Amino acid sequence: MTVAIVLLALLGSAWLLAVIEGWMATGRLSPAAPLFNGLAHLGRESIVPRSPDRVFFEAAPVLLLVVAVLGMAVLPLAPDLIIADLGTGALFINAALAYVLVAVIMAGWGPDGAYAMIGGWRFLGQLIAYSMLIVMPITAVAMRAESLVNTAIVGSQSSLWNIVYQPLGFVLFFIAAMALAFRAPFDLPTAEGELGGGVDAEYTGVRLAVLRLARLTLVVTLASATTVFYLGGWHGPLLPPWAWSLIKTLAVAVSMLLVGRYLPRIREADLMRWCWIMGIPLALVNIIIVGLLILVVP
Amino acid sequence: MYAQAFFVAVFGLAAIGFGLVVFRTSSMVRSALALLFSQTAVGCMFLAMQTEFLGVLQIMMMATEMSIMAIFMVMFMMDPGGLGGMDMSHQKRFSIGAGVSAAVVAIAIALLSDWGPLADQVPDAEAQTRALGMELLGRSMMIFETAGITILTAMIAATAVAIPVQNLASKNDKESSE
Amino acid sequence: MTAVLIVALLIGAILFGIGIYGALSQTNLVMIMMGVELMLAGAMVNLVAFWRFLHPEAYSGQMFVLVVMTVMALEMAVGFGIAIARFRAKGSVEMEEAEDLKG
Amino acid sequence: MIEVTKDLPRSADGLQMDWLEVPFGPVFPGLPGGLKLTLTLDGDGVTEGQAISLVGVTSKGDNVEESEEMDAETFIAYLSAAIPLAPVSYRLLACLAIEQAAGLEDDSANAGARTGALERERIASHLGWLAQLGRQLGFAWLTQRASTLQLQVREANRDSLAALEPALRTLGTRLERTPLLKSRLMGVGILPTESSGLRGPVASAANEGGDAWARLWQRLAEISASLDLIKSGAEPELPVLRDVGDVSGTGEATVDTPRGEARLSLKLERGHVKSYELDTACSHHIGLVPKLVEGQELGDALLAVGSLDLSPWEVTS
Repeated sequence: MTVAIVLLALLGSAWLLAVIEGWMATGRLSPAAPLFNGLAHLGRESIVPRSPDRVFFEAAPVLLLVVAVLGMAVLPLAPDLIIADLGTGALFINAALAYVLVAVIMAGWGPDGAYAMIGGWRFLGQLIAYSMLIVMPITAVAMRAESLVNTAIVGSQSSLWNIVYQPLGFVLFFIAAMALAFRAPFDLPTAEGELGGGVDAEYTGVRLAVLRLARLTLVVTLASATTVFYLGGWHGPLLPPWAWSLIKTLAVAVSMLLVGRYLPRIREADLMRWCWIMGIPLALVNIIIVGLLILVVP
Repeated sequence: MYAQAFFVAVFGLAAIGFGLVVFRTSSMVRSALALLFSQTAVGCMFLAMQTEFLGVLQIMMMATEMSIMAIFMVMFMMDPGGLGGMDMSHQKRFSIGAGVSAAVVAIAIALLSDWGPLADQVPDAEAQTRALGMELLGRSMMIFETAGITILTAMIAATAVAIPVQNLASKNDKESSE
Repeated sequence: MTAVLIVALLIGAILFGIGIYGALSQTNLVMIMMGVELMLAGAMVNLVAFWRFLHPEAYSGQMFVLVVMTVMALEMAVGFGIAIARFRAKGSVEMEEAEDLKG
Repeated sequence: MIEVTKDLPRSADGLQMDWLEVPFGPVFPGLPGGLKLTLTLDGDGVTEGQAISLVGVTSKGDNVEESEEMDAETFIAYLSAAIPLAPVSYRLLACLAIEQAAGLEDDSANAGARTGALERERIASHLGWLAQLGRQLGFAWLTQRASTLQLQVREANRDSLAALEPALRTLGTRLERTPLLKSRLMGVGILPTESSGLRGPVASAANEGGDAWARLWQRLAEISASLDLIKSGAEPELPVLRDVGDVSGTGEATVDTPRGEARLSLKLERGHVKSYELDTACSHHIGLVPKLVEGQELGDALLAVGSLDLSPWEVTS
């Protein structure tokens, strides 16, 4: 039952995101468009490139989708609305999201195309930049909660949300999450103007539909993680817990999409430089500040 | 208990299967990703053996490590796509002998030893994580810190070795030190 | 319980054997490192099994696994550093072509 | 393996790797359609590259008459249709050249309207370039904004241009305030002043640093200047050829098109264009591409090519 509810919430959020994305791009609010687009993809011919690594080519979109769903499985929507409240939930989400890289590399290598391959390996470089900024802010969050259990992490924010308690960590995590979801301005692996779609370029038909869905789901999962780690999860007045979770998740996801619209794509070298020269020291400072706060403030 | 044995065996077989694929496929990226899935299966075995923290950590670390492995494979192999069907191995018989005998010895020891009374219960994941943390920052702190320093040293050393040499003299030095 | 321990140990042993085979039979430095990784994985399986079934109260067992993971990362970092340097100098990381390293 | 790698080219980092020759275009989201860029890629870096146009106009027409009847009007229509990215400029160019060949005096009555049309096209063309830049950078807002404005400007009269003026002028402020944009464009595609064959905005930007950032600002400044010109000048009107009759003669004209100066010299025989010679800015700029992309990262190389605002239609062959 819980599984069904969470999956439905995930799918619904992905659909809403697709509607909002379409709205931002075309200025028309058409709730049925994602559905029709998806169906159209199913109807279209699914072209396979000339000499693909078939296993990777077929597996990559599915793996991406599975990873996004697995990440969502350990995030609570409400105190008891969680598929698996693991003892190491905050670590598990890292583990699941690490496979986004694997999926992108597979999608890049599989079709045997230059654009896709460059896109896939670009994402490896991007990982070197963002991965520390995912892990380190979560460390600080877990420090405050004194637990890796995600429900305990939300519980620790009942009086004060982490976005106030550790704003630095929130900013770093938000940026890193966008880089992880390879949304603009971090869409180096799929850069439309540079690689003509990159890892997406060779996918058509059903596979493209799965890939699109997987990418939207990934955004929802990351937004949900941001909500759980920094925005107090289900906490909020009046409305029921699950509603708060969904509202916050959608707000974060939409802001991720919005930020990308107003920024040009970042250079890979710049991303790497800023992440390592500024991001990681800042993340360490964040850990130290949180540690001091925990010790000083009872 | 049977369930545990079942899952350990299934993930173990997956690990072995992918481990074999590593050296049997000619495509280098496949080889690296097969190793990744082998390591992931090992991580799942940890989970099946109720060692959640280590299992999740293994699964997480290996994704990145093996992807980096994959790009180095593509860089440094003659035939990364495996389309040429080159044979990239030597001293095959000796290697098989060594591998089999090592495995047989280890299996024999595993089978013949008296393992004594075994523990039925372990603490749950949360308690384990807490206890491991206490261990890391208590009795084993020295080891933990040493490991950290070693990683830092290795990072610096690897970078120093990998960046291009500036002049011929230092290049010769490095070659001889290798 | 013994059955699970034995199964885990068998799998560890076989992984170790495959690792040895790979490390000895491959000619490419990167492939050799893969063999080493598999050997370490086999060792880790054993360590976890021992911790779980023999000494669940001693967390230095888990600590040991963490150290092995560190060693894996170290091996990768240093190995790739050497591979890059060697490839830059010689254009190859094949062991057959590394005669100059013979003492 | 030594045998395999010893002949491979060495990258900048000293590792011998396989290089890929990858085509970009003629239909590529980040480049103007019709332009084919062939880049040799070393991973994410470009080691060499060259650009050709697949749709260029012919620079020289000798004995045009033989193939088809080319009276003055047809020639004007032909030239402006051949260059769909700047039809008005080339229409004007053809008109001027033919009028000069016919020995007509400069027409002060029409000059204002013609300048207005030219400047309006300049604004529209630069807006189109901005939209292209946005597409290349994945900067959706810029693409949307610039292409909407471009559509409105193209057919606008003075009043509607005046209504659009605030939007056009704030575009610059807005871009200046966009984070990451400056660091993305600064130092990309540097063309020093002494580079040969620079014309138009690319030439003016060479004095300001000569990178893509300078070219962006040069184009924005030109949009502003054109707005001022139109405001003080006459209502923009499409250039129409004055009655030249069945005259003969030779004429030469120069028009500062949005992409730089274009020259046309032609020979008129009894009101028919006998031969012509066209010299456009883009045919010079396209030759700069190999030097611009060499040794750059892929994204920077494409940006550098994009910042030239190459119109493959204007590349003469």
